Amino acid sequence: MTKPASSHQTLDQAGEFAESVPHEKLARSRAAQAVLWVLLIAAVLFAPAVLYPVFVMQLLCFALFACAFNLLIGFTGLLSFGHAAFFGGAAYICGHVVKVWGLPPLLGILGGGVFAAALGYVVGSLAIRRQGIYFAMITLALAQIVYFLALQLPFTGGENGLQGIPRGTLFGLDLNSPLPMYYFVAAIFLAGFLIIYRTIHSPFGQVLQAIRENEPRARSLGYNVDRFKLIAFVLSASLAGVAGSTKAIVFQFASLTDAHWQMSGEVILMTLIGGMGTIFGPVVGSVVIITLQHYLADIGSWVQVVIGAIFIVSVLLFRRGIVGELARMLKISSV
Amino acid sequence: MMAAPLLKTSGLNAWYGESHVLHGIDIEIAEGELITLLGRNGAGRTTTLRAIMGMVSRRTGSVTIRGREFIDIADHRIAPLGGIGYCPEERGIFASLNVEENLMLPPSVGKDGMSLDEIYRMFPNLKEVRKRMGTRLSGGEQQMLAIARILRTGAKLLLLDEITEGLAPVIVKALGEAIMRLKAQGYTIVLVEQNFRFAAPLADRHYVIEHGRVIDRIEGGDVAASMDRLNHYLSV
Amino acid sequence: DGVSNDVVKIGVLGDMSGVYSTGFSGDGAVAAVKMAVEDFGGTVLGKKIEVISADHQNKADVASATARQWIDQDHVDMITDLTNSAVGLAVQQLASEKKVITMNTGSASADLTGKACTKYGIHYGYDTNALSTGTASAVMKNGGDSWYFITADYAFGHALQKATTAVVEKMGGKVLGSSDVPLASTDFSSYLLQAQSSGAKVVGLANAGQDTVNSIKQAHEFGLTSAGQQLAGMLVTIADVKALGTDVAKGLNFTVGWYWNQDDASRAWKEKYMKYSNGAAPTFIHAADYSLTMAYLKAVKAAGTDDPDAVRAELGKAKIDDFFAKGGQIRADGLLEHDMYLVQVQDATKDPWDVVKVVQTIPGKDAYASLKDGGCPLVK
Amino acid sequence: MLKLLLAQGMLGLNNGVFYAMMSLGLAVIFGLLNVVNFAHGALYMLGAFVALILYTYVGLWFGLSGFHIGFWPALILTPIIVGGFGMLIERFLLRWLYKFDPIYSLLLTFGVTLVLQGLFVNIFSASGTPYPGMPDALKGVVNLGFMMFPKFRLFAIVFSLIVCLIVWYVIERTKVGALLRAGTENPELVKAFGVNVPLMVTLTFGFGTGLAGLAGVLAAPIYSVSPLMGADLIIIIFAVVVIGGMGSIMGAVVSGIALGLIEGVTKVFYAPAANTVIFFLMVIVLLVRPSGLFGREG
Amino acid sequence: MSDFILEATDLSRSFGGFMAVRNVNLKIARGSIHALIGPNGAGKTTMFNLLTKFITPSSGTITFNGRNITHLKPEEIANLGIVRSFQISAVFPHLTALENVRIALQKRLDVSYQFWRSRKILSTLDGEALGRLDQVGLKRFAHVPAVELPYGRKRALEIATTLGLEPELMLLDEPTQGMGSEDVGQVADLIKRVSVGRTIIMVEHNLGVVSKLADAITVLSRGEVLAEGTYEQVSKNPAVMEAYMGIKAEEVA
Ligand SMILES: Nc1ncnc2c1ncn2[C@@H]1O[C@H](COP(=O)(O)OP(=O)(O)OP(=O)(O)O)[C@@H](O)[C@H]1O
Ligand SMILES: Nc1ncnc2c1ncn2[C@@H]1O[C@H](COP(=O)(O)OP(=O)(O)OP(=O)(O)O)[C@@H](O)[C@H]1O
Ligand SMILES: CC(C)C[C@H](N)C(=O)O
Ligand SMILES: [Mg+2]
Ligand SMILES: [Mg+2]
Repeated sequence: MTKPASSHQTLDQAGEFAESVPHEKLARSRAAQAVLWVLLIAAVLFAPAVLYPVFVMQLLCFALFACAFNLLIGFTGLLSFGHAAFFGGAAYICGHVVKVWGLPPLLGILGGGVFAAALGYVVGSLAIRRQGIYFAMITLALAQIVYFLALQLPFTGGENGLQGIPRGTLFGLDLNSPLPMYYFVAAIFLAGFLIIYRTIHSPFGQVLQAIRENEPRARSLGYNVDRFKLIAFVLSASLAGVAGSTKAIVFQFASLTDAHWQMSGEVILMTLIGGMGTIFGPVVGSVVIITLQHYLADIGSWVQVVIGAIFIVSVLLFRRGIVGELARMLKISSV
Repeated sequence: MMAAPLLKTSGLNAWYGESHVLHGIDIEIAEGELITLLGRNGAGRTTTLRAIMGMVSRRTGSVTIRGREFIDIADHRIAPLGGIGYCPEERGIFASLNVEENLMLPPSVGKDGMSLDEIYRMFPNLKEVRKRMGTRLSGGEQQMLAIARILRTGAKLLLLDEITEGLAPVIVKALGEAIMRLKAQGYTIVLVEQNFRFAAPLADRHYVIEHGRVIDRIEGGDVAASMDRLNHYLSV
Repeated sequence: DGVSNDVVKIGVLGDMSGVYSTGFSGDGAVAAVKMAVEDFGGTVLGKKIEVISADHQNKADVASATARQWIDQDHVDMITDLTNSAVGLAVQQLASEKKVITMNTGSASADLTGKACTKYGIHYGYDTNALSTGTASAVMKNGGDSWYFITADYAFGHALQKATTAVVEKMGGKVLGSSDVPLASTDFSSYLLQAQSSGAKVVGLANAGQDTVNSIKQAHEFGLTSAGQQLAGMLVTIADVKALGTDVAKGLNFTVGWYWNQDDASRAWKEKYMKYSNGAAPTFIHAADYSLTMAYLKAVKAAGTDDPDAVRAELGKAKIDDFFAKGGQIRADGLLEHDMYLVQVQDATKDPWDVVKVVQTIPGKDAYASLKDGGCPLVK
Repeated sequence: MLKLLLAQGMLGLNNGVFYAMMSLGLAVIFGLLNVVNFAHGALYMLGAFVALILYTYVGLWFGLSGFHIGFWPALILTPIIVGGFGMLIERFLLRWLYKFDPIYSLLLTFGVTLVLQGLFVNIFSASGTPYPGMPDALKGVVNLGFMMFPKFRLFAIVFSLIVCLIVWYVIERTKVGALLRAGTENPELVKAFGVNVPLMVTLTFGFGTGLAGLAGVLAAPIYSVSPLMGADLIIIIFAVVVIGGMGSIMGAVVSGIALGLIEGVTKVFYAPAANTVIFFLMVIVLLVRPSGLFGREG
Repeated sequence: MSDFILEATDLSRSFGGFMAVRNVNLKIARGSIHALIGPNGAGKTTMFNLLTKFITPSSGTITFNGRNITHLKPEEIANLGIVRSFQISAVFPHLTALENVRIALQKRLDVSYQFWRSRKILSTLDGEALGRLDQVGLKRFAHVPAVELPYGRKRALEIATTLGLEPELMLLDEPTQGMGSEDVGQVADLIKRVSVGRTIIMVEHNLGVVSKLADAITVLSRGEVLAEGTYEQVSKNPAVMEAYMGIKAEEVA
């Protein structure tokens, strides 16, 4: 055998799976995870007591978005550079369903998710024909088409966006008041997060990891690799859509920003900073980024510079992301 | 006793990242000689060649070529200054270049390298496929190309790593003949080989390497007498 | 009653760095508001007046999120500027839902006080109707009776095109076509060619700011005007004229809500303003920013509270007559009706900012749609 | 109608040569270094700003109010400056990522883009500034029969075509290209052959980014110079490069020009689609020929 | 059922203008170990790729157990019971040895698309997976990530994983390449052991291994079948001796 001249760390190796590690590490990881779960749920439940609820809702939407994205990049090894299409596209659909058809917000969010799933099916089917950097470029181009549709189609309101989406009511609760709205969003986030967690730790997730690690081998064992990738893609797209729809309800707004490629870049950033291929990383990443954007808003466009610089530093030095690096230091599993 | 060595390493240590692979390699070879490095998988033979070429993360000790110390020379200047041609274990044929581009790629490192004509005379197969992309070649053709490529540069000191690996017997035989001819022409050759049967008749001297150290040195003439020792080292 | 949170907070939400940041919004607008607060004395009803500002980057979603937080968290009492109609419409609706007064100067869409009017939304300075009335009829009178529009592709551009079309068609002219151009485009050449091949006599620019400057420049570059087509800028400011240079802009007619060289009061105000604005002369929007801040503070004072209902009532009562607005009146639909001016670019005089001359004053009631025609559902 | 078609065609060609020059730089960098340079659009913007700064600000900074470095010197200086900046990026940032998945270098250059755009928005504001240094010789229009065409744009078209040709020749027809390709594939071995690969890589990156800078100078007098001018362009350029076949020099040039033309002609028939047509074409190409029109299989 | 488990008829594949495999006819007897040998570039790996549909033939047909499989996809081929290994070792590096094997076993549970179920159900397979590992001498490495295994053991793991699918037909591409002689012997023994009850096709340069294992041999050269038969027959064939062993060949070939 010839050995490679240098060892290559690929995307696949950014994260690692619990059961591939020795047993004491496993026990420690279980404990750490339990702690994190408790922290997460507590934070979600009590955040609005100390923070501006709309801000926390925004956080939750982006956290869900990033987690959905992470399902692809972190656990399937596919870099989609077009996830804004699902996030933003679904926001429009949800807005339309709620504002024009007058249906309740829950149905709007569902509609957005279903739309994103369908869109994900189309985009995914086209994109999974290629790999790596090509996959990224194709998703980017397809998302651009969606963006231009959002710009051109009459129902989206073009540059004006879809304004004044009513928050409506949920089971009789008025969502215009902050707390019911907040817990509605929190429930959606937790449900989405659970789905992702479960997916990763399912038989399906196990095959995804195998594919990510050695695709030809998975194929030779009889796994229909494209189908697995496509399902993961659709799953990720629809959860991204749910996140976008929820955001549309929170801000009563669907706009081009949500569908623009920079949004696709932002979600990559959140995931990267938090830790690709870790369970809690994307949540941490989106908290970091959104908080920065929020509290640095006063320095205007310097925010972009700061965020760009963080991006550069994390690519260079912390490719595992915050959670990934922490897990490595504490010698626990991040999955 | 041999003439002043053309290439001599003493106390050569080498690392890949954190892992310390060579622990003091001493070998020497005089002009016009052919030596082999023998050893089991992972013994450090490839690494010895790579360390001479500066292709490791770190190296210490001494590498002299024609009396000049090379240990602190920047890696891309080793081949031209030392007049070395290196043929790597994995052949290193460039996929994006065709055969002729592959041939013409390495810059000259010495006077009177072979011309294309001479090379095609030596390896007629290459001429047939000269417009084919490098990695579309069969393994044997790739191996020939890898050797031909360094002959063109005028290098007179050749470091050849496992040139028979994965090749059909027919090609192994042909390569053996080619090496003989090169030696006859005065080239100095360091050969890393698993295939002892291939190497034995060619070599002036064998070095046996284990765990990054030279553990034995057998002159070409003594091979028959040392067969037991060798078998033990290589557990053939 | 009294002042909520012991402070009167004015939020300037504008385009601080984009295509509308010079001439409409940006630092110039913040300067005008701050100047008014200073001139007012810095306090009202014994409470401090505070001015905060933010950049909405011409994105309605950013604007609406900022406004939401200003209202929920920072307890802003009045939001102004709101340059860009998409922003204006979004924020006005949101703010009114949350009972906060908006005083819109920057955005032009007549819908703000038309079909999208709200209880606490005020539109101050100009609107798309006022812009088109003067300019379009002047151009029509010069024989420009067939039009092609180059339109900023969002609420403002469409509103302006619609208003202008109404004037043109009413006077017997024809509209041959239009191109919708995304906001902040830099290359207008292909749209200009489209306009050229339509054979229209007039190319109406239903855009503003940088977009207008670029389209006029490129029209010259491609020889549109030398080939006999006429340009009509539907929304031009003196900042744009400065950017173009008077030689390129020469002869252009357009409508403004105020011009600094129209009377002594205005000239004096301009001198003072230029100290706040690093030497840039005020456009009519900046003057409006000052005027509305004054009007708002006076209304707070008169009402003795910053309670939005009381202030809004006060604002509707008083006549607004200052250096900016002549015979101004805030109507029930929220529109400030006041006189507009048709101006024409002139050769440079000794003041480098004296780039136009006023050719006609258009009385407020002619310039704007009447309360009835405005279409505001709140007034029946 | 024909007139309009021709006229839009000319404008399309004008855009097309910009696409070509931009995607050429991107293709050089990708084809030879395997790096997808997301910052290419930002470097194009940087090129335009360098031209503007040379003209307007350099004099101011040194207190020489009438001092301008005009278009012609800028045409030489800017690619050097931008290329030099590119080399710094390569030398100090990208270099550490070659051993990882190429996605990381894409992400790194994405970060660089954010920083550059953010910086220029802060310093020069997001709205554009016109470039005042158009040389007199290139002012005015030429009558092409079917349209008046600004001289400068004509110059830009011809000049860019020449540059593309030269680059294509140098890379495809000389040993430089072969060395570079080999250097990407197996830098260690090429080094062992006696070639200073890191230097070569740095120079190549500098060259590719220099091309973006050059496109920027050429664009400055045509469009206004703005921090976001490269932001959407880069996405189009990606599509062009994918259509042409990633890394194919020939593909970049040909598809750049062709797509500019197609875009121009689309404007005649259904203007709103013009922005999207490239992406539709990209999807079609990928369905029919996944490796792009000129790309190598696999 | 026919005695031949797999038959390839007039199989060809060209790359550009170059015929890597030309009109090859191949019959593999059920239950045999069939070796494919030949000089480098003869088309052996290409044949493997064709038989497992990793590349599509330009022409020709392949039948498996009498069924035409020429147009199936690789994973469908695998699901029929034809499983291959690769020339370079193919494991899932960051899964443990046990998990590697389990990936193959998991297919049987038919839960692989169920993203809503917990992975815990897979532990029902652990017993069998351990058994498979034991079979190839890897039991004590069950919890070691594959990446940390030495080369020879990786090949063994690969075989264990392949066996997990209970393939009727196994294709091994140079299973001993790059191994030290001690490993070669082990792997050869292993292949012999697992060949019971199934058919194996292997590509191998190590003639020692071939002579020891192969019941039948097909020699390919320049994309065509040069000779067929047992080791004794083939190794005495003058054409083979010249083209493959280089005996009698005078010049560099
Ligand atoms: N890039 C590398 N990084 C880390 N360790 C390496 C690297 N390359 C080789 N090694 C280790 O260095 C030691 C010597 O390897 P070397 O390649 O020199 O062996 P060799 O004697 O040539 O054997 P082979 O027959 O496998 O070619 C081995 O233990 C090997 O695992
Ligand atoms: N994708 C491809 N494109 C072009 N030619 C190819 C391709 N794949 C293989 N070839 C060519 O087909 C021929 C057969 O290759 P193959 O890999 O099947 O040889 P092999 O018999 O397995 O050799 P080895 O013993 O060296 O592994 C070779 O000449 C090779 O260059
Ligand atoms: C600054 C302005 C020109 C903005 C424009 N009036 C609008 O309503 O959008
Ligand atoms: Mg070796
Ligand atoms: Mg092979």
